[in-house]
Amino acid sequence: MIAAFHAPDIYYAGLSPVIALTVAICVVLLTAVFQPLRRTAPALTLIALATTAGLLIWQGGEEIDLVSGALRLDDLAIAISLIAVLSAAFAVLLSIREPAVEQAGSGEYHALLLGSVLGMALLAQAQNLVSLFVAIETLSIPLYILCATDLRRERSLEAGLKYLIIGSLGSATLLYGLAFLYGGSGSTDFAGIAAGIGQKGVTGDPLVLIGIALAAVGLAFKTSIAPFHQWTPDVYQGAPTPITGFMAVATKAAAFAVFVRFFDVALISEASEWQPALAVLAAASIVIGNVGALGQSSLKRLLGYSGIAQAGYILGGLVVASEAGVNALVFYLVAYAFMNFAAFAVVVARERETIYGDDIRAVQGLGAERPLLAWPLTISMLGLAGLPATAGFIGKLYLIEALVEGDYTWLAVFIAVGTMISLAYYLRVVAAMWMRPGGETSAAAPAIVGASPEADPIDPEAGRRMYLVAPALLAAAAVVIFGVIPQPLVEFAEHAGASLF
Amino acid sequence: MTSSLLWTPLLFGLIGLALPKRLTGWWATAGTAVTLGLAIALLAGFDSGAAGLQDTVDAEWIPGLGVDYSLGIDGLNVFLLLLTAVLWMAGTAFAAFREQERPHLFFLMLLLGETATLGAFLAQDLLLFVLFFDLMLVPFYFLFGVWGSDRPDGTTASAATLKMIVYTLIGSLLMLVAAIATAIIAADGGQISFSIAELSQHPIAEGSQRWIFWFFAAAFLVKMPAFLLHGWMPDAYRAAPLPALAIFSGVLAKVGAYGFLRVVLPLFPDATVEFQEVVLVIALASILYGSVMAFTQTNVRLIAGYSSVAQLGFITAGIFALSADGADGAVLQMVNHGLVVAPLFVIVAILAERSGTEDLREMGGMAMKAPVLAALFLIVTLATLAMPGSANFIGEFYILNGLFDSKIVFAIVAISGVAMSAYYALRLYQRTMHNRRPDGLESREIGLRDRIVLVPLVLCIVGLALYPQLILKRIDASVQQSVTAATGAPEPKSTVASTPPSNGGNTAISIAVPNFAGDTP
Amino acid sequence: MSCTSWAWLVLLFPLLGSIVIGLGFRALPAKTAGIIGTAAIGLAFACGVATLLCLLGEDPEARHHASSLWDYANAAGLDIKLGIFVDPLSVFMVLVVTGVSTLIHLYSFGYMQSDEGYRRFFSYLNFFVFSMLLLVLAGNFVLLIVGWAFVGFASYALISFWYRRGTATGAGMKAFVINVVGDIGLVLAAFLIFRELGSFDYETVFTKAPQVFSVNEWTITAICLLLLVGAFAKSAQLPLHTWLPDAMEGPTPVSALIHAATMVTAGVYLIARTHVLFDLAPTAADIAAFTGLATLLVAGTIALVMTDLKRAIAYSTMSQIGYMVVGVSIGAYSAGMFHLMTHAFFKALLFMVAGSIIAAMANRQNIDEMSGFGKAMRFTSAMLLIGGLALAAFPLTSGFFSKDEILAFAEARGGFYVIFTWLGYVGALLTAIYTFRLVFRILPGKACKEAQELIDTGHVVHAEPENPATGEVEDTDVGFPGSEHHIAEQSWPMKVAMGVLGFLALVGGLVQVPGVDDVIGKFLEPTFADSPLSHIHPTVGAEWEGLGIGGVISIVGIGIAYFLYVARPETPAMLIQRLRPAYTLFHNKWYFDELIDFLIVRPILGVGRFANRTFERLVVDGLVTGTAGTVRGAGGIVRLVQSGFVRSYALLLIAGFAGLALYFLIQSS
Amino acid sequence: MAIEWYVVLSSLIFAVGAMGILTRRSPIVILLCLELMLNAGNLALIAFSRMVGNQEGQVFALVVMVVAACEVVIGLGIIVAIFRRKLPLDVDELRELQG
Repeated sequence: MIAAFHAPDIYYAGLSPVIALTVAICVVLLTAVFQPLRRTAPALTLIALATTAGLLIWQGGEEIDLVSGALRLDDLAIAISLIAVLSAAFAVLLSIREPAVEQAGSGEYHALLLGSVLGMALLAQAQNLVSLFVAIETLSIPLYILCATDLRRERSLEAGLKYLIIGSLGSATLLYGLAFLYGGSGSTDFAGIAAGIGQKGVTGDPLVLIGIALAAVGLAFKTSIAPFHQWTPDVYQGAPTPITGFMAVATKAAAFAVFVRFFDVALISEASEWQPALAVLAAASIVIGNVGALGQSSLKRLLGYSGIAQAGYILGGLVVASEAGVNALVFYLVAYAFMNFAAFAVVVARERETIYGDDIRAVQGLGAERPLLAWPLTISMLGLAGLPATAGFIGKLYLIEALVEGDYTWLAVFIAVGTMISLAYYLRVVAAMWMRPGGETSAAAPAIVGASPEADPIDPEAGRRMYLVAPALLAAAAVVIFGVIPQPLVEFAEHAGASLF
Repeated sequence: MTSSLLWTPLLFGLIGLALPKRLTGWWATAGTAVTLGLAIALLAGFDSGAAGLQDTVDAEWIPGLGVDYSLGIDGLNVFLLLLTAVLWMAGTAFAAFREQERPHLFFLMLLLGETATLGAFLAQDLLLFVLFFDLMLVPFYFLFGVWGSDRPDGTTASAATLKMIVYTLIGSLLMLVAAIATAIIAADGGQISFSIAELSQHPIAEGSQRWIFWFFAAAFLVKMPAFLLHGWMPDAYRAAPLPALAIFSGVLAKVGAYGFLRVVLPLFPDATVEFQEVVLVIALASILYGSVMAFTQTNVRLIAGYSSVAQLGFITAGIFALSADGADGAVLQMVNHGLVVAPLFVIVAILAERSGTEDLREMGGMAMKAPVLAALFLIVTLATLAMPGSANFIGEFYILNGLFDSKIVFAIVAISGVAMSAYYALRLYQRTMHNRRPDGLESREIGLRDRIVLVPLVLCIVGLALYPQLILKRIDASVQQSVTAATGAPEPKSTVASTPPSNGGNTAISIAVPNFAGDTP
Repeated sequence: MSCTSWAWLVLLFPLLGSIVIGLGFRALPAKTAGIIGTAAIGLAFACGVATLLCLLGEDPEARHHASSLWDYANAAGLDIKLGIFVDPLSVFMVLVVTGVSTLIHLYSFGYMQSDEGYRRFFSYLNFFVFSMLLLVLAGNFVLLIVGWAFVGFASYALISFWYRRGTATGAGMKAFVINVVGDIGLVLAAFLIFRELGSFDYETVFTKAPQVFSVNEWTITAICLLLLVGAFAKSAQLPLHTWLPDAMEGPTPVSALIHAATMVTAGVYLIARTHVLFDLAPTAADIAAFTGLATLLVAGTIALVMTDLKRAIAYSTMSQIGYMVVGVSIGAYSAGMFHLMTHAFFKALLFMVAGSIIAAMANRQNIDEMSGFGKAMRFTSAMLLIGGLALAAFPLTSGFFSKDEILAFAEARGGFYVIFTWLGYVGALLTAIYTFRLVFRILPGKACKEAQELIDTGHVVHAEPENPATGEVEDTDVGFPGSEHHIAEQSWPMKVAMGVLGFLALVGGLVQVPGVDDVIGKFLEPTFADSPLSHIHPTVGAEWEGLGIGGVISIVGIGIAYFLYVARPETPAMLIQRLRPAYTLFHNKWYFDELIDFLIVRPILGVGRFANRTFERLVVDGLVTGTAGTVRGAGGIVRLVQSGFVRSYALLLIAGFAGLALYFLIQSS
Repeated sequence: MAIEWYVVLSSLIFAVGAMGILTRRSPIVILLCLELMLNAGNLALIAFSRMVGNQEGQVFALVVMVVAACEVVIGLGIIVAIFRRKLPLDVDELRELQG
């Protein structure tokens, strides 16, 4: 018997960003095949990202379930996706002339990048355990490869392998947790889980409890929350710098999106159970991230530890399980994104310009030598340190306000104390730029120091290349502008937060 | 008007970036001059009898967070604004007369600092206050770190500056948390507002006041700096470039004391009364310790630095006498001390230029060919030691009188600091200007460029010495309001009115145990 | 013009003089500065006389006026005006101060002529006179404190006038700091007065005090004792006197003006001014009187053994002020003020003489090196003799009448106050001996090298000046009188000034001869009329009896001095041998310097050194480095755990999971 | 058979995988252990799917298989790259990044 066949009802408008990204992956990958088109990959990627961003903005204000409820398109998802898309665009710019791109092949490299963005876009929308897991893997697997793309450098490979092992361990843990939650609630759907748990009550249900713990570990891992943070500094340092920048911002944003959606939607009824635990994790991250960053001489590593601490701050927004908390979280993620963009752009420039790689010596004397690079990095550092007139300050203010309102004043104090410690290393970078004489740079140095065979060729003009300076300046300007006129960003965050509650 | 006062320096600073190097200094000086003009205009239009805010600006800034862009002027800050404008102009001019490395950045930072400081004084929104309070540090971090000097013993300017920043931010970040907590507790679930005026209408519960009080106090006491929290001071002062240090010591330290009057007393009255004596003990310790240290130091900057610790101790003691005269004296003394310490540092700079050292033991006899410098220095010295006849004396007199009325024992201990100040201030003068001149030390009169900076400041000191009422008259109403917020009703000033002549004996008894009689809640 | 307007003018001229000379120090020729300075004080004196005349033209009851220019500091209930108070006492002081000052300015005009710092000197000197006048004319306690501190500063500036001399700057510092201690006493007294009476104004305070306080009440005693701290510091009474001998480092006219005639008597003035309060606190007054007595004896003994000319006179000053303090403290107000006046005459004269002689000695001050000046400097010698006689209270000189009036009053008051009379006579004996010790060492005998040269050539010695205390060569650039010296014989302004003072020292006492006239007593009467002690008057007979005893003692003292220093010059050395402990005690000035050093200076410096070297490093820095070290240590641990072993990362991850799971399980069960 | 046994078995497999990761130094063996852990998850999913009576768990398990395959492929790819760089195939030797 032939039943009436109904074509699946697909809401193409809502899926359009995801579709655009998917198509773009195919197209960009194809350029790798056709020799003459090789050089177009970055441009195509940028176009694809721009299109996606356009589509996302077009969908702004939508609140709709997609693919039978597997995905949810709302302002939170759109906001996070936009961050991911933006960071990918930054990564593309920073990747221009990056040795890793040449090694991996431009088409492949960019396709992988887009693949990761696709995973993030999906993750931001995921409201089903299956889609959550698939999205996380879609996000991670390309990153494993991207980390290892600088094949000539042992560190890149090491980073890739470490990330893969620990990442897979994290995924496995997450999966096992999701399985338990499914078992405990009988549903893979977030709403279903909430309903399922809500019926029984969680008390004494080890299945759900262990499930929550496992899932929390998996997500905390992705967001570099201590004590699941240890991959972060190593991978950040080993990966090609544009990828590090991308990971630092986009992965964190996407993972936090699903973290929030999972805990504030699926597990909201158990908030009083997980709140203290997550608060402790946040505090631990703040402490470990900040003290770990002290005395680091690799800028990327330093930013990695700083990212752990910042993740701790951001987690505070989740801990309070309130709308204000989510607002603060989104706001901080955006601010954090801009601050990191500026920093990584400068690190990339100096990496190519000097023999010091990402060592802090690379930025010594930058203030006198390259003010256009020094300013973005300075603003970024001051912003990360939460000094006023930067978006970082407003972000902290937002978080602290949410925390105090949610009766987590002690965590707010932790943020304050952590910020104090963080000054020691952020300002060390600033001091290196402005208060130290310039190190030996490109021209004279290599002969003396003796470049290792792994070292990349030095481009003495890298610090003047517009594709590096402009992103840095733009990001820094955004940090300052949102520090002085934060209201637009506040509203942006409020929209995102409103979609959950 | 108020807003333009706030933003003029920064505006000039930004425009200055586009100018050629040799012009930036003068452009910046012009900016500070315009700011000073605006400040004077504000003072001219100031209604001296009124206690409330004048020339207010009120606009929403981040409505989502309840933060407003709200500025205002009253007796508490009007002269501090003027002091800021005056000292900044002097410091900027002093710097403009000299060759600076990277002048663009230098003067931008200097002017950013002025805007931030003015902002801290003007802000009537608690969060805006905290924001500007923290922002002040940023330019001074650069000024001290980039243009500072490393010490031969290996302490680099950047390390010293870092210490300063971390130290001072310890307080201010906690203050941020405390400020937010105050507003949220006060809102009690309603719309959050950070307006200081509104918050002071409904003080929060006493239990919360306690910890919030200390968070604020920590910020302010570090900034001053007070005893035990001054660890950043010696290194930072030795590293700092002198024009910036003159401003820093002259103005920024006062923001802390100002914060007590503006924020702590009105917002946390119960805690203020409860911890009055604890803060007084800190203030006294600052006075004594600062004086003793200034006694034995040989580095000229540190003598000035430790003397500031002692002076700020006096100011704190005046505020926490919790009486109108004490607080009047404290505000007057803030202005006085600013006016005194800034030229002191300028003079130290001039002396160091001539002698090539900042060690007192290697100086001497410089008055010889520089009678004008000697005379100016002498006036500054006398004002520093609060010689009767100077406005500083009136300031200390008011402070101590207030303290004497409320806490007599504290007053008597505090006053010993006056004697010590006479010694260390005069010692500084004598060891540099008088006695024999060591070989190779230059005695040279100050040039026109230094006179242009110094003479107006000294004239301010002299002018105030003749007529301190200029300030007292205008601050009194606002200060009383702030103090009354903490203590409740204004206290009767004279016991005579209430004591019949025949009851002399009773007065004696009340004096015999005065300190404890005043403590009953 | 009203009396107060004249009084304002009295203040104005010295201030103007000081400012004009101070600002015009480069433009003005040296002599002009001297003329301006002297003229300013002369004008002030003239205005003072005008004030006096104005006051005399009024009813005695109405001879007090207050006047103010503007609100100096008026807020929070403290009402401090820039005001003056004119009454017989202040006018009396104004006249003494301006009169003596004019003469000393005149003297300085000649004496300081070859000093490089001539203009600076006159600017300071005028400023001092202004401050002193402010002190005596002040209409409230705050302004009194201002004047009080100003004279302290002027004193400092003039002591360390030759600022390249380490001894001079050190002495200046000492004087200033001790005076600040005195200021603090006054400030505390002012606080207490304000707290009890609600005002700083003299008129209000003096009217209200008797209503509010009962006699010898705790508060009023405290107020008076605090006032005494100020008075003693300024008037060099025990134990706050150590600065005065050192203050002789300043130029000699300064010693004459500030450290003999005017400033050091401010304490006496203060007690007289606040006599209303002291009358209410007899205990405090008695303490003051006994301190004065102790001072006059101690200083007298030290003056016996001092070999430095100026220091010997300085100790004599201390001793004489002791008399005045005794006087005003026991209620002999007008007698005390009278002695203040005559002392100003003869002590200023003595210092001028000393200046002249020291100039002749090329700035050496050791009396052991001096002899035979009687022939070399006839005028100076005559003046020394006059001054010495007056100081020793030789019959009919000024000191004779004034000193003995105080002692007679003490006897008339009766009770234990008789002690003051008898011990006062002991002091008088000491005075006569030490005074004529100086006279007999300097004037007679074989002319010393310098004196001989003066006789032979008429030239004053030209030697490279050097500091007797340290032996280093003086730095004449900044104004040490170089090789050119000025003595009274060769400089008419000095001669005139000394002549006038000599005349006054000789006959000044005649204004107040018992039974004959009572000019000063009558004039000051309105001021002290309200004192309960104002009715005590020794009878004329008793006074003359006292004068008789005093005269005899004076002559005996001079005789002893003659015996010791002229007739049997070897006896002093023998006495020193015989009375070694006493001599050591006197020679070391009763060890007051050492005591203060031990009790105050060293502890503070010790604390300072401890704070600087130990506390700052261990506690204050330790707080920082400790915290920083802890944080850094934590950072080290974090980095240690970050070992690079991927398997240990996995372990931590799993351990973290275990912990989290355990927490959830425990939490919810 | 009671569902508990499946869960116990799956957690044993999970634990074995985890122990393997902690104790073995060859990246290939570690990949195998990761595979074990994922399959423990799969087992649990299928068991739970049976327990709760819907198919979502089974679908999930299918998806996980795909993902696991991807991961292994990537892992092997990196291992090959490491091998080609003549680096030791021992995770404990990969300690360039630390501190």
